[in-house]
Amino acid sequence: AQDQVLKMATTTSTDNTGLLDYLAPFFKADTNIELQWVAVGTGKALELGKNCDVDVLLVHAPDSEIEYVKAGYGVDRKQLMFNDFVIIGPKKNPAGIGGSSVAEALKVIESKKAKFASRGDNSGTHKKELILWENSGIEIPDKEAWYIQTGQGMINTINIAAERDAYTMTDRGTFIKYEANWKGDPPLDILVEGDAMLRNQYSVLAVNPKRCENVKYDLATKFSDWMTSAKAQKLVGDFKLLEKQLFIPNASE
Amino acid sequence: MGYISEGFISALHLLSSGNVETYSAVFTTLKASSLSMSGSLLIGIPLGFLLGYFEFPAKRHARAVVDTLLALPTVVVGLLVYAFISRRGPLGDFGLLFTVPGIAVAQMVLVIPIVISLTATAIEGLDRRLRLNLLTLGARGKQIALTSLSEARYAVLAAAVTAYGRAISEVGISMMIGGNIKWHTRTITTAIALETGKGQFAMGIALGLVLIFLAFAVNWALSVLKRKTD
Amino acid sequence: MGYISEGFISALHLLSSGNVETYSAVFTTLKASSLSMSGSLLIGIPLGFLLGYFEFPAKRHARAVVDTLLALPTVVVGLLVYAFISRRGPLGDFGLLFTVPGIAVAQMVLVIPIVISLTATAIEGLDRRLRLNLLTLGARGKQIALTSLSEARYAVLAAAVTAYGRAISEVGISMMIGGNIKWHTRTITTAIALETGKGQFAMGIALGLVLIFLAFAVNWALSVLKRKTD
Amino acid sequence: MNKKDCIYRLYDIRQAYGGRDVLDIPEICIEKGKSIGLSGPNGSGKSTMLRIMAFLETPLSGEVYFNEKKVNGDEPALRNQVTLLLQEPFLLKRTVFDNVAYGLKIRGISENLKDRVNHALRSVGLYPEEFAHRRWYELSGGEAQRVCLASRLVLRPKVLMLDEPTASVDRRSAVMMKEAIASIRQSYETTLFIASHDLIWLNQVTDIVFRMYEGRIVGSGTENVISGPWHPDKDGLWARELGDGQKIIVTQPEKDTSVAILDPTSIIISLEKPAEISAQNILQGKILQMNMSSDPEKVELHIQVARFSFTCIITRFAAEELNALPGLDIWVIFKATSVSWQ
Amino acid sequence: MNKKDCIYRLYDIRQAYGGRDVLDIPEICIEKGKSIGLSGPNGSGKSTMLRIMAFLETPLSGEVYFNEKKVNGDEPALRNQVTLLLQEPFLLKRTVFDNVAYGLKIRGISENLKDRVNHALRSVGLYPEEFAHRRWYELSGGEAQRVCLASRLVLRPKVLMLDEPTASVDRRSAVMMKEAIASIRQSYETTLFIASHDLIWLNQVTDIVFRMYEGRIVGSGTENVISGPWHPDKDGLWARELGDGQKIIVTQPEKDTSVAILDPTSIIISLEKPAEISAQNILQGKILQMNMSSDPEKVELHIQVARFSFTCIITRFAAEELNALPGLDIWVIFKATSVSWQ
Ligand SMILES: Nc1ncnc2c1ncn2[C@@H]1O[C@H](COP(=O)(O)OP(=O)(O)OP(=O)(O)O)[C@@H](O)[C@H]1O
Ligand SMILES: Nc1ncnc2c1ncn2[C@@H]1O[C@H](COP(=O)(O)OP(=O)(O)OP(=O)(O)O)[C@@H](O)[C@H]1O
Ligand SMILES: [Mg+2]
Ligand SMILES: [Mg+2]
Repeated sequence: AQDQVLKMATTTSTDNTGLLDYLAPFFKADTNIELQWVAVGTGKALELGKNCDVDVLLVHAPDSEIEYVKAGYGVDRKQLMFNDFVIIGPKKNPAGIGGSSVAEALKVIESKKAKFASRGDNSGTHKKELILWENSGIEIPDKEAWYIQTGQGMINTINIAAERDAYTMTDRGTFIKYEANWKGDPPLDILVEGDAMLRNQYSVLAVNPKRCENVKYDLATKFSDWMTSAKAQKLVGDFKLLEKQLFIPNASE
Repeated sequence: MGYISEGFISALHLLSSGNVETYSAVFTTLKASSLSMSGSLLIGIPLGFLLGYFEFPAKRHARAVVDTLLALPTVVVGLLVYAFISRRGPLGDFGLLFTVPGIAVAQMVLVIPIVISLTATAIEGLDRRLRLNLLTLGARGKQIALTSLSEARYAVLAAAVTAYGRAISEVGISMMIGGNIKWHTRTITTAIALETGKGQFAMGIALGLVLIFLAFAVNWALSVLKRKTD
Repeated sequence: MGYISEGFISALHLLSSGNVETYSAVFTTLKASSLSMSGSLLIGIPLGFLLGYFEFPAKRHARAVVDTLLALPTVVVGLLVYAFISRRGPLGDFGLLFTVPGIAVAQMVLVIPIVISLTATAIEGLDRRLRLNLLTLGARGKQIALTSLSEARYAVLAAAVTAYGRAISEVGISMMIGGNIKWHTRTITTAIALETGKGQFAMGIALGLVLIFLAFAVNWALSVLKRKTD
Repeated sequence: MNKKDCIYRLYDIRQAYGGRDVLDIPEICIEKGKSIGLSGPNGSGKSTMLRIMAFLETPLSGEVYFNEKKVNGDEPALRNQVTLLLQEPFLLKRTVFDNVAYGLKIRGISENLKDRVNHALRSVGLYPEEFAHRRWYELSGGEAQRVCLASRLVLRPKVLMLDEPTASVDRRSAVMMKEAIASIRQSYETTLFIASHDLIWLNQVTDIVFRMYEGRIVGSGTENVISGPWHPDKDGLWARELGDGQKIIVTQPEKDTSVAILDPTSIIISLEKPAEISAQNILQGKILQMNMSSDPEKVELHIQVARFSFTCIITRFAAEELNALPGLDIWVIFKATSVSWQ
Repeated sequence: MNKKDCIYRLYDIRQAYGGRDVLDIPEICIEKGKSIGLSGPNGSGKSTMLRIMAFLETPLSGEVYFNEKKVNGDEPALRNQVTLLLQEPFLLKRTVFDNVAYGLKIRGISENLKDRVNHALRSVGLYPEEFAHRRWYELSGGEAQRVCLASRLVLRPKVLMLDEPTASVDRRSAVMMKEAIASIRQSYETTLFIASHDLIWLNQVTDIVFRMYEGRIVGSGTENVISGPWHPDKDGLWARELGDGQKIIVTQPEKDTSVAILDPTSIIISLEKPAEISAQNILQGKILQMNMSSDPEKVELHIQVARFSFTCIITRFAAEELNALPGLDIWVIFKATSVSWQ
């Protein structure tokens, strides 16, 4: 029989870390379905789903996802795994932040007008950052000179932070890659980690087959079933980038 | 600086070791650019001839419009074409999204204005005596067009080379319409964007060198051809 | 399809309401492209003249190299220039990274090959009699160059227009070198990329229209100028 | 004019460039198979007239009939029967052979292509073995001109128009061109139009030569054309200064810029200045050149008077009587009334 | 040759294009202020020689001395003193005025610019009021040619070279050009080189005319140039067929392609076919044209024999005796030994 093809839109982090390259062959072996994915920002991934151009979504912006399902664009949202965000900054740490409280760190940054690089691209990471400012009781410093809105992907934003001696927030996976690019001696270090607010939840959604007649809902279901299966969850837990675990499976939560 | 030299070494390695991912991207790039170039030249050269050869009242304005289209950013072309070929767009049924022919169609939108504008300039630059001579020798319609283009062959070739450079090096369209799907629609440029996005600058440079190598092969072949028709 | 009409309306709105973010991006775009175009024409036209006018043994190869550079992807140019002007690069002390002049420098790398290649083609397309006539009238060096360029003025203008289209529409360089920093180095194209990445396709189209509008204004002005020199 | 067998009839043709009138032909009929010459000073409209008759240019007003059919939108088809050798030679960027073969190829003629091309080259004095493979720029000025002519001759057109075909062509080639033209006329009944400043050559290849002046046909043959400005002289006559103190006296013109036509046969030549004579014009000049005339019983003299060159035709007998020879100082005599006005 | 006051001295100049030899000048000296004509068939190397002397082209071998200094890398500076009107007219894409002013402007001459340009235009018969503002394409062929000439005259160069200046120029303008050339010679002691097929005009504006043939200077003045192929005839003499059964008989040439030179004064004209005469060549021909000769006591006849045109110079007295007139059938007589070889 001919290979069946499932089209997925996903965020760049799952692709950039190599997780999907690692999972796809197992999925194929188990179900005979070929997974093809488009790695874009979460916002764009959701838009592609809206236009029925993909069958399934793998994204990490829980609030938007819930709204998306409510609006009838997506169905069967299931959570899969999470990793965490960290706040990084120059080795010299000019503002002197540290520890595990995000709110404290952000307040110090704001009061000292220390440079902070924001992705400013409506990505899952950016949305998370905005929530962190809000939860820390700080207005989004849109027009402040020290608040650098890059409108770019994570790696580029980290690079800009490094060039500008700025702090920034990143997912751990990207930071591990960044560290590796610098052969373990990057100009930026992790300064804040471990806060419960820093959890980064990934979920899978099928595109609503009632809106989009062409989508392969059956394949999408097979994919989300497989991803939440014990086998796949173990694979996710075993996935390592540069010897470090990146994602913690939590489909059962 | 380090990653430039690193990139050089990686590029040699990628090509010599027959890296399958690289070769897949090379073939996708070649497929998309050959398709889009054939289409663009077939459509753009005749239109460019018409724009350059004939005098008509709105000529100046037509020219300004075509020249403006040279400034179409690839992302915008990507978006526009996406709006048409997305499932919910008017041409959704052809299933062009995330395919190589889809990339080619969108690249044609990008590249046809270049071919038209530079072909028109080439034709306008021809000796004024050519037109009268062709007419009085009895040439008509297509014959005039073909002979004029052959008289302006170097400038038309330059139009094609410029268009080719634009098509092969663009990334926005391949990204948006192709989707950068590994083994299927990943071109060299989207692969570069991916590697750069990952912070793998040396790999980005390496792939860039592969692309340049490809372009050089094409241009060198053309320059040999050009000498033959001299 | 909806995006397109929505984008149209947004574009009008952005321009008429004096949206500050849009105008900031427009000015950054104009600043970067004016800088890079002046530089590119100043460097590219003389080099293009030399390449087109003189016969030398390696001419064919020089030409193939320049034509190959037309296929430089913007990301690769961005990476290369980044390697030089990053703080750890050899030119790091000038502090060009994430500045508009930095964007302009990198755009020049992208655009100079276009200017050289098309100017050379323009010069090669000139009447063979021109060269001898200028020599026998006593013209030398710069005078020959200036008169030849003025004889080929339309084709040289076409080179400039093509280069301008490329510079104003590129995104990879502005992204990489400019950093797309809001209020500072965000150009229209990086803003489009950002909006598109967010899934705000209508906004992307709207900004694209703003860019096209800008390009049209420039080309229309040129076409008026062209008629004057006719 | 005779209406039958006119291959061309022009009515009221006018042309203007940038607001300047450059052509004005009220009515003319050209018979099939004739060979027509056009002469006249630079800018008198010869090339313009040829371009219009070759359907390369549409006149501002007026009608062109070709083979008794009004030309109206069917120029492209007619251009297959009419070909014009333009004044400025121009070759396609290909070999000499391909240049000459071009017209045949676009007509779809492939039979005997090589023979026809070689024959055409030979007829303009170029050996095919030596020239056929040359590229367009590997030719001297006169050689290029002759390749252009060959590319027209090879077409065996119904109407062949040549604009200055002998400019920069050597004397022997001019003789060959004359023969080639005669041969194509004889074989294919080609109608010919030839514009040239080489009047002697032109007379040899044409049946009649139209003299053009400021866009008009002011006469035919070897008439002397005397342009103004005219100004009133004594006795109600008008005069035109010749610059050396001498002047031409004529009857009253319409305008002071009118053009006077003087028949070459109405001029009398004398070795002495005649004492008592009624003719108003007695001008001193020198014989520059003597040529054969179309009438074998006559000869044609070119006489320089001041900067002006008069053509006059006298009988062989008169020439012998005068012992006319180039360099001879003589007197040119004609009546004020012998000019006609254009 | 005299070494003093040579503005040009050429030694052993050779040029070849694509392997074909096109010029071969062993040694020549041109005196300052002379006016030199070049004539010869198409492709004989006239334009090539002019281009080399105008420093536009470097010969394959040989040396050019200009003002007794060897030309070697200083061509750009010398080009300010030497200007060549190229054979094919070409104008810059600007107005007539700007075209004529161009050379002055690049020399930095702005004084009296307008007067000088207008004067140059007038000297070639173009009224500045009518033509100065016209654009390059708003001209007839002859007008464009004359604008090109004006753009050279205006420079008042030390050396003025003109390649076919009268091609497609009307008769009256040719007379004006003659005067303009005379005036520039007189005022600025300009040395002139003029290539032309219009031999009569050329004789009037030059001191000496070099005849060129296949890249060589084969003679000067009005010599008849008879090219081969020669083949052996009876009595150890050689012959060249003329195509109509007649042939030219000469003494043995070096090669069968050698070129014979026949002095026009060594030809005898007769009305009857002479019965007993030692001369080997007795050819039947017809007088085509009679012209003034540079010697006022002589006249120049152009006689057609088969396709060949002989120039012969006879005294006025002889011409009167013969009653020579254009159209007259005569016999051309010369000895086999009167040719010299090139
Ligand atoms: N494109 C043009 N625009 C404006 N005026 C023109 C154009 N072409 C020709 N003329 C003018 O039209 C008139 C007629 O030109 P035409 O070429 O017919 O003359 P001609 O008799 O062929 O002259 P020549 O002997 O110099 O070839 C001239 O006064 C010329 O200046
Ligand atoms: N660029 C070239 N390449 C090859 N051969 C050439 C080139 N230019 C001229 N020739 C050849 O060189 C020879 C001399 O040409 P040149 O132009 O000097 O002749 P010319 O005496 O000026 O002839 P014309 O009377 O036709 O102007 C000719 O045989 C011609 O075919
Ligand atoms: Mg003309
Ligand atoms: Mg020549």
